[in-house]
Amino acid sequence: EGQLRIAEQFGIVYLLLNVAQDQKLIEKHGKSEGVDIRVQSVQLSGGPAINEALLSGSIDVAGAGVGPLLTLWDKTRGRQNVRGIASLGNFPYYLTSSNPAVRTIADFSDKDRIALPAVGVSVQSRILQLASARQWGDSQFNRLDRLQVALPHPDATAALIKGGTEINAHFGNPPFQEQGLAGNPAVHVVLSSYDVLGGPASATVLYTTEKFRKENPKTYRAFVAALAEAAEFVTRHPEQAAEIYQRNEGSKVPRDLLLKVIRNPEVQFKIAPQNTLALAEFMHRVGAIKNKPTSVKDYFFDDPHNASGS
Amino acid sequence: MSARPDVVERWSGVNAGQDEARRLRLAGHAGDPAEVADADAVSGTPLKFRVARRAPSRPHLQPRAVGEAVNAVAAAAAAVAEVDAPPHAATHQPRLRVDNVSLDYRVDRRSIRATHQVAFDVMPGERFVLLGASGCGKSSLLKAVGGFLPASEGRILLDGQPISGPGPDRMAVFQEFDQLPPWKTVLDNVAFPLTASRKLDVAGARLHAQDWLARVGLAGFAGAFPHQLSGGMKQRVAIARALAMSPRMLLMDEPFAALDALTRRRMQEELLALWEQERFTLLFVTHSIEEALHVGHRILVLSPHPGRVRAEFNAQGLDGAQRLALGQRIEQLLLET
Amino acid sequence: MSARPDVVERWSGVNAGQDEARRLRLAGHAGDPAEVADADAVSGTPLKFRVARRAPSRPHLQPRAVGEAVNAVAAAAAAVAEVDAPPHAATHQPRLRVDNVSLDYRVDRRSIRATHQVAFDVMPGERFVLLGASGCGKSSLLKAVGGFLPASEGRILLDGQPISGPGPDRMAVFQEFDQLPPWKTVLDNVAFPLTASRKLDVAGARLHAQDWLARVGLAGFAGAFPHQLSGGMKQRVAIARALAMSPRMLLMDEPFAALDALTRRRMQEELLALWEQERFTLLFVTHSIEEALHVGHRILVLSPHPGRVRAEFNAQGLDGAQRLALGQRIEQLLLET
Amino acid sequence: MSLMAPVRRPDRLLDPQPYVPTTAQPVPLWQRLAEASGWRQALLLVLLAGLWEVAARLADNDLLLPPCSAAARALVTDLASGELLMRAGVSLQLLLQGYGLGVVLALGLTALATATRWGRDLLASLTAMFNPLPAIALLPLALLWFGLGARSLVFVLVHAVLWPLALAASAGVSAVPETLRMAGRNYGLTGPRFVAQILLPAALPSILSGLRVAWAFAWRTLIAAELFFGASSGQGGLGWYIFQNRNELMTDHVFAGLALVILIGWLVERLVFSTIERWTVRRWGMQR
Amino acid sequence: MSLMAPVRRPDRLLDPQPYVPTTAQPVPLWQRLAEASGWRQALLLVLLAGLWEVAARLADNDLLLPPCSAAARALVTDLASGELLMRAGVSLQLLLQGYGLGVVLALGLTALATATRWGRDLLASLTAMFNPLPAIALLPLALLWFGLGARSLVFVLVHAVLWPLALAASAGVSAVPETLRMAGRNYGLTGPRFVAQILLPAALPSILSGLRVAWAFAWRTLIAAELFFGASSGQGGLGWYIFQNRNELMTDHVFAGLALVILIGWLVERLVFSTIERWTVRRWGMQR
Ligand SMILES: Nc1ncnc2c1ncn2[C@@H]1O[C@H](COP(=O)(O)OP(=O)(O)OP(=O)(O)O)[C@@H](O)[C@H]1O
Ligand SMILES: Nc1ncnc2c1ncn2[C@@H]1O[C@H](COP(=O)(O)OP(=O)(O)OP(=O)(O)O)[C@@H](O)[C@H]1O
Ligand SMILES: [Mg+2]
Ligand SMILES: [Mg+2]
Repeated sequence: EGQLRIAEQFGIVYLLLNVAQDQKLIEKHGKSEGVDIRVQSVQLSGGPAINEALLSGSIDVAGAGVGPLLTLWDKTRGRQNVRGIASLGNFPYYLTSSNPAVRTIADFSDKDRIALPAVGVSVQSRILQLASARQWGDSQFNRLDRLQVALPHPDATAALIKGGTEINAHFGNPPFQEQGLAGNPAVHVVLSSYDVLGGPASATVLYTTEKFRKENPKTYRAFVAALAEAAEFVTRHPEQAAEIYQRNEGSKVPRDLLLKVIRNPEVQFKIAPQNTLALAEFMHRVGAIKNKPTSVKDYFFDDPHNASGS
Repeated sequence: MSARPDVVERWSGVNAGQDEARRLRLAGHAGDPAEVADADAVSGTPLKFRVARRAPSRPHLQPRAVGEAVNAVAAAAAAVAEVDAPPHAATHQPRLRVDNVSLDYRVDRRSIRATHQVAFDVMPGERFVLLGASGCGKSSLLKAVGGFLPASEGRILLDGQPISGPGPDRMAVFQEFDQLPPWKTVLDNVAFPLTASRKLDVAGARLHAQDWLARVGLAGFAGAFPHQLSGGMKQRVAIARALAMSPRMLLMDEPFAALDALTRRRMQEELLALWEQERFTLLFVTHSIEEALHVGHRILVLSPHPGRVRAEFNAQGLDGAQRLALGQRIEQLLLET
Repeated sequence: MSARPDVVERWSGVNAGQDEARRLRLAGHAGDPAEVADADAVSGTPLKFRVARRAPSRPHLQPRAVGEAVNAVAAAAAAVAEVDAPPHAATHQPRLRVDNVSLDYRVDRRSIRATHQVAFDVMPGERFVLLGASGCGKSSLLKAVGGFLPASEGRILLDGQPISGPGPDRMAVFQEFDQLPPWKTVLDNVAFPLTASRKLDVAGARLHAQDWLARVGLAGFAGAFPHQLSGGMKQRVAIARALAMSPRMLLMDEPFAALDALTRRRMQEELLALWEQERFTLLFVTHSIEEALHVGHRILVLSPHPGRVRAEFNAQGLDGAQRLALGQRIEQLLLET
Repeated sequence: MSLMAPVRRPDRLLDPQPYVPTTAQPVPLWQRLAEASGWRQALLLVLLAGLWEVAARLADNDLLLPPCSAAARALVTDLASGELLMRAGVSLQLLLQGYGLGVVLALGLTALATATRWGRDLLASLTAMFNPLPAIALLPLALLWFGLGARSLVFVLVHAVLWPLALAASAGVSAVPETLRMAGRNYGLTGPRFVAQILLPAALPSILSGLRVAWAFAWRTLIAAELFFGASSGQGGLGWYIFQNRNELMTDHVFAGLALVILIGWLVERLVFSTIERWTVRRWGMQR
Repeated sequence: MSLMAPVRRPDRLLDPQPYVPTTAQPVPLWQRLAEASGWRQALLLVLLAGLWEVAARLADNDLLLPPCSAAARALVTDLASGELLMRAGVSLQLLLQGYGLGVVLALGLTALATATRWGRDLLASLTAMFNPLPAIALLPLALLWFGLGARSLVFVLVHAVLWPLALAASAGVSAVPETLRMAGRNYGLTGPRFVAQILLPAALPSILSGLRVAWAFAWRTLIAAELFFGASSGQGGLGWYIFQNRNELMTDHVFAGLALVILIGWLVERLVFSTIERWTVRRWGMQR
């Protein structure tokens, strides 16, 4: 109680956390709960590193994609019982291509290469598999795997904008996809995660162990409240949010681009998880997770703010 | 074992010892002048630097010298006692006993014998020379006595105790040129064993080392590193290093082989002079019969590979003719096989 | 330059040469028996293994031997021409001319002089000995002639041409024991330069090397690696390696220093026998005056560090008394400074 | 003092002890066994496995550090299914290519460095500058020059192998004793022949240790780099296997993959490097 | 044949040439300059920068490979703003800790390996097994034992430094000539004193090359590991700087960071390793 160590990854999808910290929202809500909360945050790279940090007890709250949450939930069920706290908002993931011949995923040929963070296991890859399963049937869900290339977002974006390599498609995330689209007029959207998941969907989530939640109920509550306030803040003051992001991260990303991402009508800042079950069920179907999730409450904590989740 | 003594005097005992002693005292530190004269038949020129060498008083050695004096008194007392005792009582305990020692080297899966059942005794204060053909195992024997090479058969006893590894009581001069740590200057090379074996403190060791470097004619090279020296100079540093330690036992493996005649003679004189002072026991390998006769009290002749004892001769107190005869005798033996 | 000849016969010329030749022919390959007798005063025992050594016919050397014969004929023709010409015409062009050479080593920021303006000539087929105190720069001179050390002053000419780096025409035996590549067996060590310099093919080189190993008494160690040899054995391998090449010029730096008297004499005889066959030019460093007189046609005496020329003596065709006198003369010179 | 002069003893003359060299005096088996390091190393291996098991059980966090037994089970399963073998095969093949190329380049660079002063400075600068560069720095270059796939991996591997080996080899070459150099020059060897026949064999102890380090770093780099380049069309190697299982939190399989890396490392050490060492530098007395 | 016997020449006896050792005969300045490797290396550095510029302009892809000039500009900007210096300071501090600890452990392990047969086998097995392990393998252990933050980084750094240095040092120690060992033993040195006063100095050429390799690998590992162990509250080092700029596609800043790594590497080589080498092994004639 009174200590909160948060691990996040890099990027604008963690904007809510940035705002909550910058505005000292967590400390504020802690006071009203009657605890002095010391917030520490670390930036790590990659879902696995974050999961390991959480499992080793080095951090209390982890921020990562829905994919790592589902994996961790599945593996720790009956043990640490890791579940989600809240969503950090809905962001669309775009599959973009610079090959004019590619309009839908059915147009990919053997000459195309799709860059994404990790072949087969990343969220982007799962979404692409889900789309493939819809297109060609469940048995062919990994039909496009052989075109996939694991490449960090920055390198993939650079390759897409400037050409010169075999990579001509990228399943990215904000703000890389926006940069890609802005950097090269030939780049266009082939697939959006929202199309596949059935509407606006949570991209990144926060999660923790059952133990932490049980032992630190006040801190937990204060944290959730702070997130809710941050979401409200961002929706109301996008410019200020962008400023906070730039200041906090020491980011040199142009303000306009940030604002474009924040103001994107497809982007919504709300802490209730949305449209995650489709992905969860799919992952179970293809055997990536063993436990079958029946509702979002399985892998999110049963909190009021999650009640409306899907 | 067909031992046949070829010199009449067997146990010349105390009287002979006293004669010898008087002779030595007369000759002073320089050893027997007659000896020098006939060993270096070609020239009897007095060696210049002996005079110079005596000058430094070496005050830093005083504490030890006092101890030495006490020892000397004790030794004298023992010697007085000795007069009554049967002579062999005093000489019974050899400093070094090499007892049927065989030395083997492992090569791949076989083993190669370097020496085969070699036996000899070295008495305290004796200068003992090993002679033999190249490759007969002289260096191996020396290394075994130094504690570097285990005997595969037989025992090596030092004062009756089996040797248990190397130690600064048996300083060695090796045959190879690379025996000087290249990262120490010439001076430090000589001083290091003195400090390493805790004989002297650093300052004392350096003073003492400087003195010894002057004695081997390398005073001007104290600051040089070994790789800047010629072969003979390296060997002289090794000699200085060993002599500076004044060990109870000194092992020297062809120490003067790389030296020109003059330097060699100087080194021999230094060695003998130090022996006069310290009466250490010396095990000395050489391939020069002349040198063996000059340096040695006793000479052990080994037969070629693998080395076995061929003969052992007394070489002290011989006159010129006897010496010549012994030299020829040894040469004959070496040629034999 | 106060050159004063100490032997009456100056340019004894062709006649003297012929006398010398007859004398040598009489003595056979063994060199002058008288020479052997007084050099090794103590024993005139015939050396056993010379008889054995002549046995192998060395067929693999035939092609070269034919070429040699042709050369010999040409040489003979030249020699006939020489009879009429003034003697200095034939001897005017030295094989090696060391022309006021100074050698310096760089140490830190200073440079240290090893030899200072040394000048001498070595005629074709001459056996030239360098004598001097330890550290006077003999090895440095040899290395300079070998092309390993640049002269900081003066020139070194080989057949009138400045030397341009090392080469197999000047095979060297170094003073150090670590001159044998440790990754080659003894046999390969001897055979390698023969193939490396493309003198023989691999099979021929091995046969020839085997022959030479037998001559230095190491036939049984052909398969051993250098680290398994004693110091003297290593030096013998180096000697075999150099002699097997029968180079036009041979540089030897105290090659026999690590050998016992008997082995040393054998090696000397091998060297002289090979010289009789091949008439190479020999530059030989030793610190034994006796060896210098035995091996050398001419002897150069260097003064101590840094080495400068002190004297140069003729040493061929001396009778016993002259030889003794020269030896004493040289000794005197060496003691002088 | 004078009384301490040694007493004269009688001469003796012996017929030398007869010695018949017993032709093959093989070292007894037990002694050879006692000296063979294989069983001692195997024992240490088992001991380490035991330590792992204990540490894991104490930590009791099998998603983070599974016990050795779990990893062993996973290892056996995946070995039996052939997956691990296939993946190890893919990795090894790449590894050998990159390693081979790296070794050739390193020795070439070393040869250059021994030949000229400029070469020496070039090697010194290049290693000082490029050796500390992490693989990320190379990623864009590899993408641009070699594209995706094996060639980029080989490029990254060469980077891992080249510098440490070149450093070790050139240090070894600089430490070759002067006398040996002179002997080689004396044979008339120059240029590449001199390097190949004198300097490299004489520097072999250093080169061997460089080869060992380079081998290890090639593995490290490969496993890290396969994430980026390895896995188009399911052909990933061990690195891919480890990465994928890590992503799916199949920690026992991750450790099975790592254990295979360890095993391969140990086998290569025993079968290749130790053997080379025994047959060369040890046999030649250049190393104990 | 016999006519080829050399003709007798007259003897000569000279008063030796007087030689007065000109006390300090300093080597001329231009010669010292010509031999100093500094300017040659600097020239090579400039040349490499030129090559980079050309390659970048040819590739014309400033997001993947910006030209040298752009990186230089970014470098100057960020150096001036103090950011790079701060980050480099953070990294260097960690690096030195890990490096120091690794060196101590490596030398200790080497000493152990020289002392006993078990120690030797232990070192051989440990290096063969752990050296190829990528840092991922250590992450869980580091997390379990040390948590997030500097201590884990130091642990990973030690892993990077320990094995290559131990390998190089023990190879160097095994190659110490027998005679030198005997000389040391003869002084009565045993155990740690023998190792410290004889074996380590004698193995210094190998150890130095091991130190160089270890230094480079420490850098590589640090920059890669900073991503895993992250930056708390903006306190990341150079690795984090590179990662962040890469994420924002500020490729020129990425290369500015890498250039700083290169520069530091080169400076350390010139100021530390070269100097040590010149003052020890070169001066002692153990290395040319
Ligand atoms: N390290 C070794 N490994 C194998 N055999 C060795 C080793 N050292 C010496 N030998 C062998 O042991 C025998 C004796 O060698 P040792 O060095 O003792 O001879 P030595 O009498 O000193 O000869 P020299 O007068 O030539 O120095 C030789 O036959 C040699 O081959
Ligand atoms: N590598 C070197 N660096 C610096 N000085 C050296 C080097 N080698 C030799 N010297 C110096 O040059 C001088 C001559 O050495 P050199 O080896 O030629 O002597 P040498 O006549 O062969 O002596 P020795 O008979 O002892 O072998 C010595 O004073 C020595 O200190
Ligand atoms: Mg010997
Ligand atoms: Mg010399």
